[in-house]
Amino acid sequence: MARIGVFICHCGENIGGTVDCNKVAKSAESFDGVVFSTDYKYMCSDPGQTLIKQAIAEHKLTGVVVGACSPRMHEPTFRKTCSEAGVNGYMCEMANLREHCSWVHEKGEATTNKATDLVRMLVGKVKNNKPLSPIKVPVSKTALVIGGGIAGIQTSLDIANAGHKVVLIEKQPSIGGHMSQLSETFPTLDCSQCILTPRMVEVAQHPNIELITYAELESLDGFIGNFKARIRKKAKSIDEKLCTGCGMCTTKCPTKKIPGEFNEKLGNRTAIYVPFPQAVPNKPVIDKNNCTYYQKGKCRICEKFCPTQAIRFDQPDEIVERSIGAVVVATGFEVKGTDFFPEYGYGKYADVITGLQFERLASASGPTLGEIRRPSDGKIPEKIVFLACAGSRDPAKGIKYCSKICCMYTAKHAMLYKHKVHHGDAYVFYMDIRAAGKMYDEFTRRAIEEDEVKYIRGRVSRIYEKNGKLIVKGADTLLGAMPVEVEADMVVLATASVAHNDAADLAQKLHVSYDENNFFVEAHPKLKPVETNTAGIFLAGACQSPRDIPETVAMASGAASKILGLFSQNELTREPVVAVVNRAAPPLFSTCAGCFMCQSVCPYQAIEKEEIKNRAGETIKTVAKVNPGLCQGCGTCVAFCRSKSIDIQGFSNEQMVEEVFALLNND
Amino acid sequence: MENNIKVVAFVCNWCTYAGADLTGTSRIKYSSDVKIVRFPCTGRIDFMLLMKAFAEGADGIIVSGCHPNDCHYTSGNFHARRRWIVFKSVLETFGIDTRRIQFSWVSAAEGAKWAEIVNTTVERIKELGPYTEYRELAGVEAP
Amino acid sequence: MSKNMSVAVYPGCSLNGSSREYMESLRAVLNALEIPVNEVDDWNCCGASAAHNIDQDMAVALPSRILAQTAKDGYSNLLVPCAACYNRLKHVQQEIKTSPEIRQKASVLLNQEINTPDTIVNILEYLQSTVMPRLEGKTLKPVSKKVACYYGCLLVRPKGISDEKQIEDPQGMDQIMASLGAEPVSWAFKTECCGAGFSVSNTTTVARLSSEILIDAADRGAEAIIVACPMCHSNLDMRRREIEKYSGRKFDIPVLYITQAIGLALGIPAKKLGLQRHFVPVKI
Amino acid sequence: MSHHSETSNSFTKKLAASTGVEINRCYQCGKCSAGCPMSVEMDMPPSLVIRHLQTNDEKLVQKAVQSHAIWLCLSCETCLCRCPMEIETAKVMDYLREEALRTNQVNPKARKIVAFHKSFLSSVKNNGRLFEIGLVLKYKLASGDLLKDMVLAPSMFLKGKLHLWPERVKTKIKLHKGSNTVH
Ligand SMILES: Cc1cc2nc3c(=O)[nH]c(=O)nc-3n(C[C@H](O)[C@H](O)[C@H](O)COP(=O)(O)OP(=O)(O)OC[C@H]3O[C@@H](n4cnc5c(N)ncnc54)[C@H](O)[C@@H]3O)c2cc1C
Ligand SMILES: Cc1cc2nc3c(=O)[nH]c(=O)nc-3n(C[C@H](O)[C@H](O)[C@H](O)COP(=O)(O)OP(=O)(O)OC[C@H]3O[C@@H](n4cnc5c(N)ncnc54)[C@H](O)[C@@H]3O)c2cc1C
Ligand code: SF4
Ligand code: SF4
Ligand code: SF4
Ligand code: SF4
Ligand code: SF4
Ligand code: SF4
Ligand code: SF4
Ligand code: SF4
Repeated sequence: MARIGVFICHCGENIGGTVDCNKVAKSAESFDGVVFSTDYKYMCSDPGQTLIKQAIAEHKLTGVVVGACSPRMHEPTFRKTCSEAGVNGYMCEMANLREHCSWVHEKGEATTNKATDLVRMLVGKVKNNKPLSPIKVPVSKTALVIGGGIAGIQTSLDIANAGHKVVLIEKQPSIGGHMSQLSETFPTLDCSQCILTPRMVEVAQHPNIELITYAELESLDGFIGNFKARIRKKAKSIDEKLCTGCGMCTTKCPTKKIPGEFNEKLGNRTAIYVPFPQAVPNKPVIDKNNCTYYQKGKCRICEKFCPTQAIRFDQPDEIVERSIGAVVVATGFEVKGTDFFPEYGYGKYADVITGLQFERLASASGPTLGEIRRPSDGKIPEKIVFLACAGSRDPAKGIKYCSKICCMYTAKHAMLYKHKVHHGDAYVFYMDIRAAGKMYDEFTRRAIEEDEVKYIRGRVSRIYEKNGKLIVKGADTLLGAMPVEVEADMVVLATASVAHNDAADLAQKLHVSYDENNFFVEAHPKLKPVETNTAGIFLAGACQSPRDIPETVAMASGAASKILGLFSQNELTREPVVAVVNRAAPPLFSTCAGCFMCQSVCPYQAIEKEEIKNRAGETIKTVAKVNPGLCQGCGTCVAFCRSKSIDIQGFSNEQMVEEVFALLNND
Repeated sequence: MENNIKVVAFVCNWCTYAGADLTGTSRIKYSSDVKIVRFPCTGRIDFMLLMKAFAEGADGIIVSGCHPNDCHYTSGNFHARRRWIVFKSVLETFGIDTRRIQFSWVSAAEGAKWAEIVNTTVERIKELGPYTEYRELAGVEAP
Repeated sequence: MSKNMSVAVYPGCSLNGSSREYMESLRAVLNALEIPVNEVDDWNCCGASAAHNIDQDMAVALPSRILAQTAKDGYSNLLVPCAACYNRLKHVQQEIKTSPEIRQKASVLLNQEINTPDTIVNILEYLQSTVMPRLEGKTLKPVSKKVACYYGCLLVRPKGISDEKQIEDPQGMDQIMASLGAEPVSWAFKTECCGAGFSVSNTTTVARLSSEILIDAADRGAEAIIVACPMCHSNLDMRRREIEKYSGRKFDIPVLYITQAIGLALGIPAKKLGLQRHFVPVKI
Repeated sequence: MSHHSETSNSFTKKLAASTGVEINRCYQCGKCSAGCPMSVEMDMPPSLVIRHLQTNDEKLVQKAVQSHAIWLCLSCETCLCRCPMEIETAKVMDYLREEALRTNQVNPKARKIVAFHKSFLSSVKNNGRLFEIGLVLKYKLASGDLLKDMVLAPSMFLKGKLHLWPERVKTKIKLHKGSNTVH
């Protein structure tokens, strides 16, 4: 006979302010199976846990129900408490009196009654709980890192330096991400490539890192510690082993007018190309969509000039498979938003550019070799206007959220401009200056105070061209919303940082969640910022939300440390919430009818066939069997099995029926 | 009587349960006539259990899980949905009032949506009143 | 054509009075293409900006009666050539469709049941859907001029109610003019406000706003400005002297209604298109 | 202190109930003022009008009601088209103008504009349609703006742009008031 203890938590005023906890505890005393019931101010505190342990000992409890916060918060806490007191942790359940009751209902009898019902339900369930023990599975100690921006680079190096294998895949021909495009970086104004390039090279040369560029994840199966990744290596049309990176092909390729991605279309590249001089790996790929040979069947000039005969026009895409223990998603972000605003004339006026384009103009390796020259006629702009929040914080036309990095990079751009064009005038139209970071506010103040950048608080309504000038119509809200017109030579839009448009696809391949803006969702906004809700998959960098380099790197190292924690064990222990097919004594062996409906619906291929043999070794019955390493405990099989032969531990048929009945029979 | 209706919510652990937690953390109020039962996944939910719940005195039921493609277990919600389509037609042939079952998707980010679904369902069930017909039909005494 | 398939036209006061050449040219074009013109029976003034400026009851009642008159005769489409009337009627139609209270208010105010035609189209939508296809295969006298297509503020707004997708850079009129052989200039004041209803009460403002428009059109080499709104027309044409005084510049750019331009292309005589009514002479 | 007070019958709530416009969503970016064709002439550009109303402070709300700006607004809707929060400022202006008329607080500088609107409406009320000569006459008398535009009138007449006699709508339009009480 079950001996159940009920513990009702006040959570200070959080529950106690709305629910009469004492009354709930009193009512619980009369529930079938309950031998002890009490309430306490903070159950998760040390004294609270001690109280539970003492009650277990004193009343010889076999099961525990804690009526407190969400089990998503403290279930592990109380299960641990119980097992420390000698009761199997899985004999403890939580009734959610806070998130599902006191916080969502008004104070009063109805709410207290609901709380009592919730406790009764869980008491009903616990009566049918069985002691379970955690499952152990082996771990493949190789990490898959998706995305080779600074986030992916940092994570890979951290894991590899700790002695574990890393497979780093990058969609583009080179790693480096957005950071490789930046000129100088706030808040220190150090040269981006100078700090990034050595790390890129380190990645390429690290014995523990397998770098696969021009590649994308095809699929990911399995579970934490035991994933199988299938990776599509897109055909580069060169034999990387033969290619020496001499660059002969790229100089000879006659197709030279393709707007280059790396220079944000401010410069051109060839059809066979290395995205930028410091690219890693420094070997070209052929862009099939623009290559004359692929499109029209003629040319092959690169092939003729290649000294090592490395060109392979017939190279197919290749699929490679790797066994993976954990995954880091580090796919970063995109800038977008120029098309949100026809009133700003991006695309119509050549001298209205994006912040990323400005980075290329300011970069010593960029199309103007670091001189700020406007795209239309190459003149040095005497008057430049920066628009902050161009697409961000704009539910009507752009995105709702703040892109977080643009206040800082706009201040940086204005400063870089002033440092390069001393006599020039720089204006920034802004709404708020969001510069909360170490030395960040000082940085933006320096732009205003020392470099005399003219900050005007107000959004711009319209930009139009008049006699070769860009007329920027704004308002100064600090001067009573006075209209302001600036005749500018160039305008830079701090466009919004958004998720990649294929982020949702990737999320679905990985079975991780993504938010309404297609950014990947962390497991907990404060306490699990680098984890996802899927065990073994972690996040780093701007794929989770817009962030700058310092935050990206911190997050990347955080994700690496989580993986190192995982790889420090040879075996993983997992929740024993898995399905089992019943077994019985001969001649029945199992009620399983061998229909394998369960097998066809299991998303994890966890159900196998087991042949039951007699002494003579003849098969007398084929029944289902669950591989507990693969089973993730979704329970789909249970709902499908007509003979009720498969059940799931922790959420068994008996438990669920009892829980529902306990609720309904409350009169 | 009318006010004393019972709505049981069968929800998945990853999306809707977490969404309902968010309703709580956001302090959005909703009707207390709904009680949540946590399942690992909507795929786990056996529709016979819904029938049992009606027989035992439930007046309305909410089944809610992750959005299509967002299922924590890849496809559990998809199976649940498919099963529900088949099941619904069965229920209807038996004369069971499917307006009493609300099927929905609530993600972990949709705290406000959860409150809205609870409130509209409770309102509808209140209009329909206690489900005595079913209990008579099923030969169960109305509580 | 059955009545509910056909379009009713609401001329409004301007097209009946100070901008009668707009209606004349519309009629002339439609006659030439054998498209019947049905005026809304016993129509009234829409109240223009005065009503919604100072009398919210009138602002609802006047347009509601027009809509009801249209629906009463079984028309499901209403063509409103005047951009200002179009804007008012669209607003009120939207309100009637979405708010039972407003519909109720209108029906109490007018003491009659209020129905509305399904769609209200402005001149550009109408020309593009109905008139332009009928020009195909016709020999046109090309309007070989550089033109600035001026939409004004009301034709493409209100946002969310108007069906115009590119409210910042509308293209409809440019497309029509290009197909008539004209060369539409790319300019920056397509949808800037000309001063609209201040034509009488605040002429300095009209001069200030309209001169910006004329200056940009002139600087881009436009030989004519094409409009689709009687207020735009009267501000840019009738108020030309004030504009010149205000800006200190002379402009001989004529202002034509889009319907007049189509009429010219169809070879309709200038007089039938009402060109003689303009203040700034139109030299063809 | 009444500044920024939030009561259930606050001005912002009243405004929202009557026009559907929720001005607390306005975050004072100033984009409306930047694009408004009239803001250079306004004593209070549109975003500042909204700011006054947001305070819910009686004095500041009155200041907006008494402003010249609300009469200068042309309802061109440039503000709405570009507002990141889709605030329907033109509707707010309509509301404030009616409020100013109702409570006799029309800004003295707006006399001519109001006179024009009134003359216009009265012409429409009498005839159902606009009678332009009648309108101009009535407006001139009301505004005292006797000579201006009289130069235009004869030439307009010659160009056939003016009717000598009013055209009337067959069925007289009569508003059945008291309808405001209908929910
Ligand atoms: C104009 C501008 C200026 C900036 N200036 C500064 C500054 O001065 N200081 C600062 O700290 N920060 C600055 N930043 C922010 C900085 O760029 C980011 O913090 C940083 O790039 C984020 O790194 P990441 O690795 O997360 O993403 P990314 O740099 O975007 O890298 C992601 C990588 O993943 C790859 N990838 C994407 N999808 C896939 C896929 N499906 N499979 C495989 N690979 C994929 C991409 O090709 C890319 O290489 C600036 C940003 C901008 C836009
Ligand atoms: C008013 C206020 C409200 C906030 N609200 C929020 C919020 O709503 N959400 C949010 O995310 N964040 C909030 N924060 C921020 C949050 O408090 C901090 O982010 C967080 O506490 C930082 O944690 P920490 O461990 O780094 O530092 P701390 O919390 O300061 O902990 C440092 C610990 O180290 C101990 N210590 C110090 N020196 C020594 C020493 N020499 N030897 C040994 N021990 C030492 C201290 O006693 C202390 O226990 C708030 C902060 C404040 C001030
Ligand atoms: S157990 Fe949960 S409800 Fe109780 S005090 Fe701790 S957090 Fe609060
Ligand atoms: S020419 Fe040949 S070896 Fe040289 S970079 Fe090109 S492919 Fe490589
Ligand atoms: S074959 Fe293609 S890549 Fe090679 S040189 Fe010709 S165009 Fe360039
Ligand atoms: S970081 Fe600054 S510029 Fe960027 S969206 Fe936020 S407030 Fe606007
Ligand atoms: S569905 Fe049930 S009976 Fe069928 S194979 Fe699976 S466990 Fe056996
Ligand atoms: S519970 Fe069943 S369906 Fe789900 S993973 Fe386990 S075996 Fe597969
Ligand atoms: S544009 Fe909109 S949000 Fe900005 S100040 Fe004007 S009304 Fe407010
Ligand atoms: S509607 Fe009024 S406030 Fe808005 S932009 Fe036009 S004139 Fe200005």
